[in-house]
Amino acid sequence: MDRQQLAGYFDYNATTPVSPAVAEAMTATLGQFANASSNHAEAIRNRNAMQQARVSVAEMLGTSADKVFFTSGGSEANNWAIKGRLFNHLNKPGHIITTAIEHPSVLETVRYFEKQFGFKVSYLKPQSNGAISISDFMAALQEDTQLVSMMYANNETGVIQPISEVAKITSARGIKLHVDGVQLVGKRAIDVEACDIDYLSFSAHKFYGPKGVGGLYIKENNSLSPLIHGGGQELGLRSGTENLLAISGLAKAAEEAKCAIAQWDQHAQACKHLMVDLIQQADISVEFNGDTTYANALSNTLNMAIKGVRGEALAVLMDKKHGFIISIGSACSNNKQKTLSAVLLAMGLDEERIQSSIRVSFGQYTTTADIENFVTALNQCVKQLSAMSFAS
Amino acid sequence: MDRQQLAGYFDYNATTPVSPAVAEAMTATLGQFANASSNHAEAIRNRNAMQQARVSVAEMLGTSADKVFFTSGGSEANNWAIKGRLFNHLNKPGHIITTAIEHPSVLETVRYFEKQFGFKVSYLKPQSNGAISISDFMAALQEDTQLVSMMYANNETGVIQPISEVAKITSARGIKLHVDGVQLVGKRAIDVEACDIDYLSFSAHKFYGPKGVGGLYIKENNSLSPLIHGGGQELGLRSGTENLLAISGLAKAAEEAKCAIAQWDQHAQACKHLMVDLIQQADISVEFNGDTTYANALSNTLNMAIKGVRGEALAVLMDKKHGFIISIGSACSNNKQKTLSAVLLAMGLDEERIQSSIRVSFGQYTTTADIENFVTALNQCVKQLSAMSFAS
Amino acid sequence: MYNDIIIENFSDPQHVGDLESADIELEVGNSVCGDRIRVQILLDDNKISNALFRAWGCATSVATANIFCDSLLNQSLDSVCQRDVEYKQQMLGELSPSQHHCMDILNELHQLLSEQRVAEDVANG
Amino acid sequence: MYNDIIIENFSDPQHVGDLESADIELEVGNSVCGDRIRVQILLDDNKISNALFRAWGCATSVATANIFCDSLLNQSLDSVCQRDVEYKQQMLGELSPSQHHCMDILNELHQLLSEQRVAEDVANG
Ligand SMILES: Cc1ncc(COP(=O)(O)O)c(C=O)c1O
Ligand SMILES: Cc1ncc(COP(=O)(O)O)c(C=O)c1O
Repeated sequence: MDRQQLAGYFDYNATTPVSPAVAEAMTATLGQFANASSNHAEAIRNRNAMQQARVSVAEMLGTSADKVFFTSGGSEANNWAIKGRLFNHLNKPGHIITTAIEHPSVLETVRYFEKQFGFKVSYLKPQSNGAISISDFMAALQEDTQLVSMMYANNETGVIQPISEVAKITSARGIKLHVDGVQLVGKRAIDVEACDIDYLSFSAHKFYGPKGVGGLYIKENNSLSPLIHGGGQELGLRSGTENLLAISGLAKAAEEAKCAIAQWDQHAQACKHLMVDLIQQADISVEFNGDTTYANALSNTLNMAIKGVRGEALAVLMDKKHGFIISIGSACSNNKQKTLSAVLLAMGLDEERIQSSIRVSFGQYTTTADIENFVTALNQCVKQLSAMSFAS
Repeated sequence: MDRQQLAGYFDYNATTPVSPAVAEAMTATLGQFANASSNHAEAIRNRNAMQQARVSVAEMLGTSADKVFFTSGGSEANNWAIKGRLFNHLNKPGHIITTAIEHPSVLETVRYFEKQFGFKVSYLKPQSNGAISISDFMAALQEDTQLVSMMYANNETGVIQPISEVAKITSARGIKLHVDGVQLVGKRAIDVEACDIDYLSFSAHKFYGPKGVGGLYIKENNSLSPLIHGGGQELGLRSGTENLLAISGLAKAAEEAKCAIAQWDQHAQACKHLMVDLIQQADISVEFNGDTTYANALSNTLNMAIKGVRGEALAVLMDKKHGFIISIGSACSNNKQKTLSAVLLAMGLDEERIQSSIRVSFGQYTTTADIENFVTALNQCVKQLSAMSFAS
Repeated sequence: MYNDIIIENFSDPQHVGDLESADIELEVGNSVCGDRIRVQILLDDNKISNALFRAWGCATSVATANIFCDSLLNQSLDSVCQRDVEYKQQMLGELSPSQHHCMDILNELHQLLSEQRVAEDVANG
Repeated sequence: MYNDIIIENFSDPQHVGDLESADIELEVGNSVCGDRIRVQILLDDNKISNALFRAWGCATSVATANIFCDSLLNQSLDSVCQRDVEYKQQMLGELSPSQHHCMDILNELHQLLSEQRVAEDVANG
């Protein structure tokens, strides 16, 4: 790993680098080509490796290996949970509850059922702190609610949603609950069995594993149709020749996460505190978007509006002048349209605030020195952009 | 690559080893973690690499990059083509033509539409030579035929199907044609534009690329709904963070295939001839299942029934005593059931013949010496098993 | 998939063949699988002095035949017929679901042997 | 995404500021994006002797403002107003779709300048 590249990387929520141990595990697997569904010795060794990987992931999630199903990533897992459930209900389309702050792989999928097949959908808006309120959730429930799909932690704000409360309600009423855990898994410990979740999606590349692999926890595997039919892999629920290479990377990432998750989280929390302190010392005028407390938000994420500058311009300057990579709340998309973050909009923020918002997310390779350099650069960039702007 | 392992590997149709160049390309990509959908320099470099990969695959297929869409493999591509098309027709389910010899990722998908959504399906049976006849196909066409899904080459027999004739008919009638090209792509040159194919599936691990990646050629990209909705990758048709690692492997495999395909094919054909000759010299009593001529079958595949032995027992003996890996036409599955190859059954072969059938498939790493050793071992094993059996 | 006991007994079975004059002959067939096994047994003073098989079937069923023959040598019919379930299970080692029918074959071989012994006792008694 | 011309002109713009007394002042705003640009111009004998801007907007629109100011220096109003489409396109370099609105901004700046010149001609004439 290129230390200099990592020093400037503040976009861990978009994707993470693979860890050295993951890279090593994958390099070692690259030559092991036998088809894990065949029956010769090498194939069986690969099948056993698959099973071992399933155990590693299960241990990270607090469940057993037979409830872990591998997919090509978080998007497939989200699509699968929703489609695998709702395609069984097309003859009697009912009501779905989701939120306005879901990842597009949930939102677009739910919209597809709404537009194409006549399901009714409640898109819950978060409070201004970025979290869905339980009373709003309760109010949205209907007689024929067939599925609830709610994320565990939001990718833009890091705000953690009240999943355990929701799960209590859905399980009491016999409504299936899908949780997009992509941003939480690998960052906070999770015990999926203790919580009454029916389906939980995760994605390796958000916690130092490779892209293109993830999975779905499925509590009752007869509750879901396959999204990918075929040769019967993954207990017949997800077909396709097993991608042992990627899965070996996922497994190693899961093992590392299981061991180090508390330590990573503490480190991230320390980085976050430091960043907030330094920003305040630097006298940059910021407003944080969404809750930033430990209990209510991921430790590695800060979403903030910086008064008087455009987030997009700030991000470009941070990148081109200082080599820092961040994400933004709004981008130009074409002449007729701008794209304002749907998450920040749903939180009720106004256009100007969204246009001046940036998302900073860090991880295990971020050092406190990186944080210091980051804020120094941020301060310079904000000053430079402010100086260009109209005298206020 | 382990030369000894390759020497005994006669199961290339199940999967292939990654080539050294593919492994190298992937190793070089392992550290390039930037999200190809982001906007900083590294991300843009990765996005450009994705585009370059698309060009490489397009050149192999004889089309342009904008018609190549990446997936997590052949199974997803097959599911996508069929579901992406038919989910648009649920309110008016019509007629589907497929064959009884398709891969389960087609067959199970089509059955799903038949059972769950009331589509009518014609499952064409091949002739005894393993190929579908055009007159059977013509006879199956109906007024409301909405989709034809037919494989290019069969995975068990290697028999090539009359796709260009079928394509002429479907395109004249405005019926969409999906072709499962997984076994042909990388083995025989293909010009997907010259042929009037609407959707063509392929999978990297069948031609020395990694598992878990493949794609779909789509002639008109508004003709298909996404199977995986979400963030809008792949022109909005297949969402999910781009798996550059696997795609870099696919691209290298496509480049190698484009250059070497004729050479590989000649080599395979020579191996096939040698094997047939040696088997006949060895006086092993075989009957080949399906056509074995160059024009009508893949050069790397031989499916044969060996009189008087069980294919399964033969495969185990070849593996355990001589280290040769082959596939079989029938396996015990449990006390109540045997699994006879659906492909061989559809060709009208009887149970005894199917139970004594093996599939041998080889590739670029197979040497003529390997072929010789293989037949020597085969001869020994057949003799040993025959000697155990009842005096005939 | 195939445990070591199965592999060894299948790859190099030591008890293949025909007896010129067998005291007992057992024959089992699995109608689903098409497996067919014949075992011939030679008795010497109520002890089994030789046992040979022929088989057409899957690897595990061939191995089962060989294991069975091997287990008979120098045993009394009595002791063979008294084998319990557990004993017979460990004869084949761990099996995957697709191999369980060979447990049935082994049981059937024992069963047939018991029946033959009774028949012989009756005939001799 | 951002070509080198845009990056350079955005990262280190040389023409930011206010003129004490400008001869011409142009102001454009993009209602969709919320971009706002003001350009002040000083004339010396019908040649442009200085041009400064202020901007609130995306990186490309800031760069556009700087590129525009830079392109004015020592030019006659006539020559600036005669620039054709092609010329203006190469001023910004290759743009991605999300940056095309900056081409509109550049056109608008030229357009406003032409109008002002006509107004001045009328005033002076
Ligand atoms: C909350 C959330 N869900 C789902 C996804 C999709 O996961 P993947 O990129 O593995 O398809 C992402 C990230 O891309 C995400 O942040
Ligand atoms: C004809 C055919 N189609 C589809 C597939 C599925 O491809 P994948 O293993 O990449 O899912 C295979 C092989 O597994 C195949 O042989």
